[in-house]
Amino acid sequence: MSLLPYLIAAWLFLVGLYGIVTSRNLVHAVVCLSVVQSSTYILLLAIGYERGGTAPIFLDVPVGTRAVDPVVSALTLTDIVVGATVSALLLALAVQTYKRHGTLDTEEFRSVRD
Amino acid sequence: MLLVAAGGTAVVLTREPLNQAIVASFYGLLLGVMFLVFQSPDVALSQITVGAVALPLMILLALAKVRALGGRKEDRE
Amino acid sequence: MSPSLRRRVFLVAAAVAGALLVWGLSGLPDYGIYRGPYGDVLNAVAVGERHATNVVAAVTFDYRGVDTMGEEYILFAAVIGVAILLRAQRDEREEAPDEDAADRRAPGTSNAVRVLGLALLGPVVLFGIYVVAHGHLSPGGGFQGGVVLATGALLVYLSGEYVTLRRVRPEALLDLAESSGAAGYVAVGLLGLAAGVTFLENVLPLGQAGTLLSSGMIPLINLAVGLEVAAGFVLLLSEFLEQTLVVRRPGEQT
Amino acid sequence: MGALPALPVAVPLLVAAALVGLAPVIRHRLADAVAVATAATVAGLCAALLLQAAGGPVVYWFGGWTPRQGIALGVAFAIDPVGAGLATLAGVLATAALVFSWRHFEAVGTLYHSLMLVFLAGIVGFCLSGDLFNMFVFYELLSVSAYALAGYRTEDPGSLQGALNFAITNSVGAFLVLAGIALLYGRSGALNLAQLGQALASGPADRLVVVAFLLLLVGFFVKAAVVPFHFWLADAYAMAPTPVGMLFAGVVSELGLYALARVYWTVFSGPLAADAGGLRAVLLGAGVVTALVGGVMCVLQHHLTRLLAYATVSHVGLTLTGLALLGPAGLGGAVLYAVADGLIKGSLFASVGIVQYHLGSVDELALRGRGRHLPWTATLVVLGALGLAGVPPFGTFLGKALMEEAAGAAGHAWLTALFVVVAALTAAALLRAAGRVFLGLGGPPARAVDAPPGPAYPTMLAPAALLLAGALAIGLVPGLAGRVELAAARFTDRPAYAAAVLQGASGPGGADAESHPPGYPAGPAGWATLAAVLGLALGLWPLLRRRPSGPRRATARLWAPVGAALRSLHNGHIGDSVTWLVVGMAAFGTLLALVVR
Repeated sequence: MSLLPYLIAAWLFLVGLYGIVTSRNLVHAVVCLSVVQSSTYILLLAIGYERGGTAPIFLDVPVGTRAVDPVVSALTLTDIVVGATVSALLLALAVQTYKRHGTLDTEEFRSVRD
Repeated sequence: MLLVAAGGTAVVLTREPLNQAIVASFYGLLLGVMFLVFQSPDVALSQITVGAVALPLMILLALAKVRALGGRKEDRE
Repeated sequence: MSPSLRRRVFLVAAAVAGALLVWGLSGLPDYGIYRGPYGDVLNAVAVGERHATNVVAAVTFDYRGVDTMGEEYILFAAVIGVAILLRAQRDEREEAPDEDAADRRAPGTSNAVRVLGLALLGPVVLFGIYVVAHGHLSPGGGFQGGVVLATGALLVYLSGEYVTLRRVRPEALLDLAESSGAAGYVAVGLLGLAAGVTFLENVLPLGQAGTLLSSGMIPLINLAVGLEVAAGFVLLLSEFLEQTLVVRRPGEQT
Repeated sequence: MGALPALPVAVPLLVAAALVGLAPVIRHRLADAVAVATAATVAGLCAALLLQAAGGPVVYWFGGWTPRQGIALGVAFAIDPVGAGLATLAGVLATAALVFSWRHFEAVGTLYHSLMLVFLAGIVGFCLSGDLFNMFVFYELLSVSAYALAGYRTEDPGSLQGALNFAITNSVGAFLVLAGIALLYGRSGALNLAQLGQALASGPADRLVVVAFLLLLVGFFVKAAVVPFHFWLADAYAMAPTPVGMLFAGVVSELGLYALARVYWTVFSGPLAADAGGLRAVLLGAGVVTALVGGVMCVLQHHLTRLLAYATVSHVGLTLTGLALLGPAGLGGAVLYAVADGLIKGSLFASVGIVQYHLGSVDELALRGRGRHLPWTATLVVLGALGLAGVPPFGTFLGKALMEEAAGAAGHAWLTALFVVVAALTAAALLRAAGRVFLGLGGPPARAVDAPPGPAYPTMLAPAALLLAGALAIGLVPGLAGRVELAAARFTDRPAYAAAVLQGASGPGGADAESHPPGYPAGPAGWATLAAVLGLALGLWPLLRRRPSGPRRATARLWAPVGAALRSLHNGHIGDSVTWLVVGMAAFGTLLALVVR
């Protein structure tokens, strides 16, 4: 149990990559990329977690209460924004590619290239 | 937690993008819940708004766009 | 590489890479144990120093405020990028004769959905504003609130009022909102420079911890971020939406 | 010290936002002017920082959160001459690129300018930052802008495909970097580079350190396009609009190597010190393979920007070999070489952009003989080719001479041969192309296509010429080599860096670099000339022969399968790129695991 979240992160990382590698649809590949990214959220938050700690918000609990690491939360927040924006950009690229090629199939792109 | 791992795998293995968007939304929600377990409500909130709502929405819209384009092409032919 | 060869090569390589990853991860402290000093120090000092009860917000917007500034600009860049990438379609739409706008209405919207959507709009917008405004006190903040606000705009679309939205031509306004949010962040940072201290250093009174007007510049930055994120996400979504509507039109006419 | 360190990032970001917000009321030419002025301002600010940093590291804590008892609370910029130098290079290239775009294409409102400025701010922030996660944020900032810029020419399917491959492969690389950061954070609870270095220095190089180093190394190698992580590069660089290509080839590839060097010397040089020998071998191997693969691919190209893209890969390999020596002398040489090479690449991309604008194509076969009315452009391309070959007095020569010296001192004198071969290959490809396009050698001239005739516009020629002049100037500044070595010595001095960042100590820092004799060392100059002559011969030989003769046909038969295999590997498929990424990760990981301890 002590390493489980880390292992899940590693698993998601590789599964997402597998999805990208075997994907035949660009939109599918983009979503797989977001799975790869989600593994980094889990890794970060798991590292900052402290058993028995509360959320690092001292509105109802006094300062000094054992709390989990606020830094990883801040890092993950940034990470989530990055993920959403990269996905949006990739989807736009995919839509535009479809418009030019008439397909989202990655196998069919090669013929177009020089 | 294993549910999250299974969810991520399911997202990858759902090859049909439309279904995948829905599975991905569910996965985003699962992740949000997991972050609550990690005592990170801030992250959970943004994960749920982004991962479970905004991102799948963008995927659906992109797909709708692609479909519409395909439809138009067929119309012309 | 052929697909099957690629899959095989990948699986072999991924097995090795995965083994390496697990090998390295096992060097981490056990799950549930946090050893580092960074978070503990901040948890101990942030409320006292920053009068912000949400330490995550204090970290995001003050201690590591530069990261968040970069993050806002990542979103900013992505919004510009999507606008650039999808611009060709926009030209097309303008080439097309401007037929009666009613056709652009999203198809198949029942009155019930429309009423429900509009009825929900108020609470969603209020909630979004609440989340933005209380970021330094409780979970939430500019980013989360901004996304909530953006989904409010989506409700307008769902309820079939997209045409109304379009007719007022909000793009320039949204662009302005987005960029002033982004610029606002930098401007708040420059306040510090103007006051003779460092970039992003707090120069406002800290106020009473736990109240709405506390934590110095954090709520101000939150506001800028909220504005930027809300406008940014609306722009992102509407870039995709606009296209859907445009190209669906010929289909509907047949 | 004042506010100077924050400005080169804050100013372009503020202007970028203003340009978008005020788009409806800004005229196009005004946006051009504002963007150029901003980029020039950034270049000036960075140059000022460079001068300041030459006297000792400049540390700037954002928000005024100075460290307490050695624990960093906030984010710092820790500016040294190497980082400031690269930032200045980026500012100069961005200014040149924006001047070039004046005529080059119809920009979409002010969005293009805005995106370029955000891109520039990302690069500058990345170079100046002294915080690992902050580096990641700026890395993403520059990457996201770069993806959009790479796909800018949406009417070209190749451009979109290149951008997609670029974005997906580089995003995976970025996640690897982030995972590496997470591992380090889990061990040390720190994100500041200096603090991380202190935390790790006390411990051994165990599996966590090795894997964290691996993740960062692979992530940064993806950005630098080291073989086998380079498959995305040609499509992205070659298909990007010219001004964007100038920045990509000029500075972005080098950033990956810069980041690796920065992270190695601030964080890992403590625990990995005992294993430096093995690490050196691994990095040298990667550099040599990259240089050769890039060089061969470069010769195989007929598409001019693609040719330049592979020349970039090849020269990243060369820079990596200098860095791989893991000493201040090699690093100094690599930095000098990278900066001079970046200026020349920017100039060459601009020249090719002129060809594309006036002749409507970048295929050297389709352009044969059609470039005769562009004498200035031709001169610039030939000079650029000589610069790439490292002929004195270009700055590339000085950089190479330093690297060769360091290699000789480290017992790797054979690297000189590699430098000659690679310089000859890339110069040959370029000279061959120049001979075809501008002199019409090797066959009848091609048919003209519809394109604006007449001499090249000064706003396009001037940036190319000035960048080239910059590369020359770097080679001519007296005493520069010594100063760069001093800067490199400081860069590699981990304890001094940590002291400066965490305690605010700014002593002279670092060992004194031995003074360099003025004038050019004769040996390296001879080698460089040999490389240039070889390049000229190799490049013009196929053009001057009417019919392939016996030995040539034999070599052609020998080489054809190799070339075909290399070409088919570089097919631009996204799945392939990602597969190679994982293969490379596994390979480097295995090597590192074997080498360390």
